Amino acid sequence: MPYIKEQRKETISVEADWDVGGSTTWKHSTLLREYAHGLKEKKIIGSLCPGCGKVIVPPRNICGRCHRKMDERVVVSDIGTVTCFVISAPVIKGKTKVMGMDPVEMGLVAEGERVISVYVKLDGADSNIDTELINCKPEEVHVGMRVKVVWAKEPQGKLSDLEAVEPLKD
Amino acid sequence: MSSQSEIVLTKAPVPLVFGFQWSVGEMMEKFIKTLADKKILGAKCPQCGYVYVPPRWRCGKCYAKIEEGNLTELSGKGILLSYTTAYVELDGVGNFKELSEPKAIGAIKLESADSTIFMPLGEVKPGDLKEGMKVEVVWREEPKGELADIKYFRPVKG
Amino acid sequence: MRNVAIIGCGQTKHSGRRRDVNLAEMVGDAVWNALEDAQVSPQEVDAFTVGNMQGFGGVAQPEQWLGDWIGASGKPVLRITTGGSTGGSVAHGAYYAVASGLYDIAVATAWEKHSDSKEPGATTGLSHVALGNMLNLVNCGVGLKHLLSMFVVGAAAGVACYQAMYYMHRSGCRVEHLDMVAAKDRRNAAKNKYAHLQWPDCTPEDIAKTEWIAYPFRYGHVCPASDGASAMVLACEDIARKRCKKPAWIKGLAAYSDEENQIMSEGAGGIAILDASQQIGATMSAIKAYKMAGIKDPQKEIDLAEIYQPFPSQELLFAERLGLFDEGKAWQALEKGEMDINGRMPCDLSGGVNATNAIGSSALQRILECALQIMGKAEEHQVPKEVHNAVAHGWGGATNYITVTVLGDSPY
Amino acid sequence: MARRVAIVGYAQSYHQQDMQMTREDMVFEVAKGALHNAGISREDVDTVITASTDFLDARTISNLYTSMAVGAYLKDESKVEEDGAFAAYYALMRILSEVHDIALVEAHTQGSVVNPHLISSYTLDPLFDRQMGFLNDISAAALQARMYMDKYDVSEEQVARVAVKNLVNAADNPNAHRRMPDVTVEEVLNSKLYYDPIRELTMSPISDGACALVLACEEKAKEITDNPVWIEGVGSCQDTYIRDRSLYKLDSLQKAAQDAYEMAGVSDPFAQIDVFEISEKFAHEELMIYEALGLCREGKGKALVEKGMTEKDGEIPVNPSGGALGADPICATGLVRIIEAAKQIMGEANGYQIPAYRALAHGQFGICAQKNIVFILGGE
Repeated sequence: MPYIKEQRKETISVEADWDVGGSTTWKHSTLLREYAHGLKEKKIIGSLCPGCGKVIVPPRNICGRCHRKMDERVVVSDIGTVTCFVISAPVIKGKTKVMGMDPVEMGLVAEGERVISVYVKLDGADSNIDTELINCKPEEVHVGMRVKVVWAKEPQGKLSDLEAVEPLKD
Repeated sequence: MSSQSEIVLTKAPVPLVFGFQWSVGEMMEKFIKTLADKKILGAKCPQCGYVYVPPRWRCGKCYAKIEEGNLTELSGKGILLSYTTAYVELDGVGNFKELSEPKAIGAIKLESADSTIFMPLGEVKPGDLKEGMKVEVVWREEPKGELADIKYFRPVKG
Repeated sequence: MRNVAIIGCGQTKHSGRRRDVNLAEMVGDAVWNALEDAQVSPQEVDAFTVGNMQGFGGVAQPEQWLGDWIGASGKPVLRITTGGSTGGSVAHGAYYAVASGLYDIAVATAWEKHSDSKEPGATTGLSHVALGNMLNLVNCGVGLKHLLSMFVVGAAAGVACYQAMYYMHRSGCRVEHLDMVAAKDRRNAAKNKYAHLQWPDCTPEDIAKTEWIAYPFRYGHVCPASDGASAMVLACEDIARKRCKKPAWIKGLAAYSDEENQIMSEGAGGIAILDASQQIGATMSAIKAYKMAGIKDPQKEIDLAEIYQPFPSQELLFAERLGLFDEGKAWQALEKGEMDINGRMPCDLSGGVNATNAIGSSALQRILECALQIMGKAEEHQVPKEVHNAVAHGWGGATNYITVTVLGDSPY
Repeated sequence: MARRVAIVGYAQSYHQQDMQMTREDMVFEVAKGALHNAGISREDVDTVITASTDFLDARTISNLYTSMAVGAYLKDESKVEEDGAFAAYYALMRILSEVHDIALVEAHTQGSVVNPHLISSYTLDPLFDRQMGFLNDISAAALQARMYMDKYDVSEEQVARVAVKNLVNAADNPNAHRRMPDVTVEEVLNSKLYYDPIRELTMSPISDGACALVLACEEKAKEITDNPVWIEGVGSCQDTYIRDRSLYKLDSLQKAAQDAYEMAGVSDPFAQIDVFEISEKFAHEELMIYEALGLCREGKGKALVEKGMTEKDGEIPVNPSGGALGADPICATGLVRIIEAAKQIMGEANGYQIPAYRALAHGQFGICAQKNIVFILGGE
């Protein structure tokens, strides 16, 4: 691209590492684990704010609007509506890299496939989950599309139990 | 403030290390490269006369601009302003490691410089360290123009 | 209430690699340029506000080391950081320092030096934002495929992709409009000697030739990671009137945060209650800032805007949120050339963040650019009309932090 | 000051070594607690200023995921990336400017997330001092301590007595982390040596903790409480980087204190201030702080300790709460000092109350206390 190029002297560098992984212990709540465990029974757990009645999936701890704890749990539907979608460029072996990994080589995506990432508002929830839309052509996805969760064959209580969503057939 | 929820401790399952490479700028580049000749450069403020080690182009005291011509060669000798003996060392992930051999660290003012530099001390027992002691630089055997060329400082004999 | 004005501006040339200087020298350059522009001696400065994103450059609390380089030793120094909006927050800090009556002259400076990180672009800092959350996801058995879909679409663009889709769905704006914005900003940047991505005759067709990242973004749409610093001198009314022929007055400001559109919360819990293009925080900030500035109809009273737009969709979206165009109509105004230098509401004449993104400094630069236009010092990209009022915008966090600043050629 | 501003509510956590609580919950509880203490709701708040750092929180944009917890949703919000006392200072400026009337200030650090001493080494000049590899806040403090002690002939016992005073005081403060009612000088001198002369008990502990404060302008303060604590003066100053400053004294604190005294009309701090809450990250620093605050002449800090003048029942009590040696949740430490000083004036320091009409609170940040801030607080 014909950007204006500039030439500049470069001085030497000195270096140091920042070992984030080794030096840090993050403290998290057990909420996400609770949510993942629910998936084993094909239950999608959300937290209910006793103040405004909003349901958040996956559950979170605090409702900022009401400034109170969301201690109540509810189960929401595995059917929902696409509120937003993003379609990737075709995934090409040797070209598309995710954290150094090649998704085609790993057998996660077919050569040339366009991954559709969607925001889905599950029925009964007020927030969106982000997941992948499968069994759908990129041309066919639209906002307002009704979709259903695709469950893992043998749910294990992991986040991966909620594999993706697919168009809901009536 | 009493309710304490259960928590999960999260550690990285794989190494996660970010690297940094800070460009040093022209004054500092000169300083580092000149170490190869076993020389320590300072920068003398043309206005207030304060001598910075390592050198820099702007005086933090009187704000005058310091030019390359204000670089001045220092003797590599200085006096010990303060010292400490380290019994522990922090590793790269924040654990204090006990040192089998305590290490001495000094705060040193080089001759005709005003900045204090912080340097390892060698060839001296911790008990023999004294404020005001004369110290001198000990160079790495084959200096390459890196900061590591300064091996440590030791007391001046005699 | 004490009136506060910007009386001097300074910045460095921005580029992908400022390896000729070290961090302290780079920030020093910007501050000294600002002091010189304001004709204020460093001894006269009462207080400093500073900021950058420390994870990006790997130096914690860098002002403690480089304070001497900017004339800040022996002075109050306040470090303020809020992610992408850091620069705006730093400028607001300097405003409050003077408006409080505690200080008469304050310097605000913000910077980023991306090339000091070994990882490309802003990878280190950006990944550190949600690293703990990502690891929590991994520990709870997130599928590789799911991570992949997040990254394949997200890559550099992340949540902005979704935000753009929401906005486009709502307003009817199309990808060709994003091409037009990007081309305009790169052309504008070519007239701004401090900008990074400068492309003098860039056309929307040129942008359309670049590859897709993920629909609706192409590589030609995305901001660079820049090295650079910017600084401003703020002063109380007495001093501003004495020292500066045409000070740029800060008439209104606000920084309301809206977390309900965040995509993730602590520990990777969900939020995304609202779509990321709603930006209630921006609407509220604009309303408050205009009210403080006595502006009733921004479409009529504002002469130009500097909008924080790492991605072109954001220029359109936030222009609407700032009340500069009717809801959903910014792209039509763009088509008519209203956002160009000769248009009704010139936007990002500097090229904006889309052309220059030294993250910490980006939101401060928006205010600085508005000030330059009011002071008539924008040189080649000076708008050919009188600027009475201008609005500057900053955006950060995970779509939640906003800074809005209204500037004018008179304090009233 | 253009307006009078008062402290009208506060809350702090039980600071401890490894709090079994997420950062979010910890922040939520103190924010909620401070609002409750003031008897106001989130809706009454105009602006929210928090204090935390990206490195210490191990999250870039450290405030990002705590904005909701602190109650900043749709509020004019900002974050100060240093000690919480600076957040209070920023909130004060915001109220003085007349743009805002009520501010919520929050500060936190969980030292258990990442060793703050490691992070301190990241604050060094990356081109030189950080490359040397041995300098951090403790080793630098050791060099400072040695220089100060040699120059003014201060003994290790005298420094240990400072630690004993604060650790014993901390025992009366339920919020403190290191509470040692029976600690002795011998015990301090026998505690683990890190960098000579800095020992485990002469440096602050690594704590998890948070605190929050509500500030209000005069008219609002009078509506909210009958017992406001007024901010009478404030001063802040950053010293030169460690290479180019005098390590044996705290010039920047001296300047900050002078500014604060001048604003509050204090000409003789010894006589006019009843209690001091200071952030001494190391025991020797407390002596240096006495001197910089003008409580004694340079080098005479040891005499105040020798004579027991800074004990709880002394003429100028310093750190009846136990100070930073009692608990050091980095970013919260200075703000906790403001809270503790305010508690003394409000008469709410149960178990360690001192009759006080005017108090001084001090916060610091950076290696060898490079940055300092002083607040003078007073009752009606």
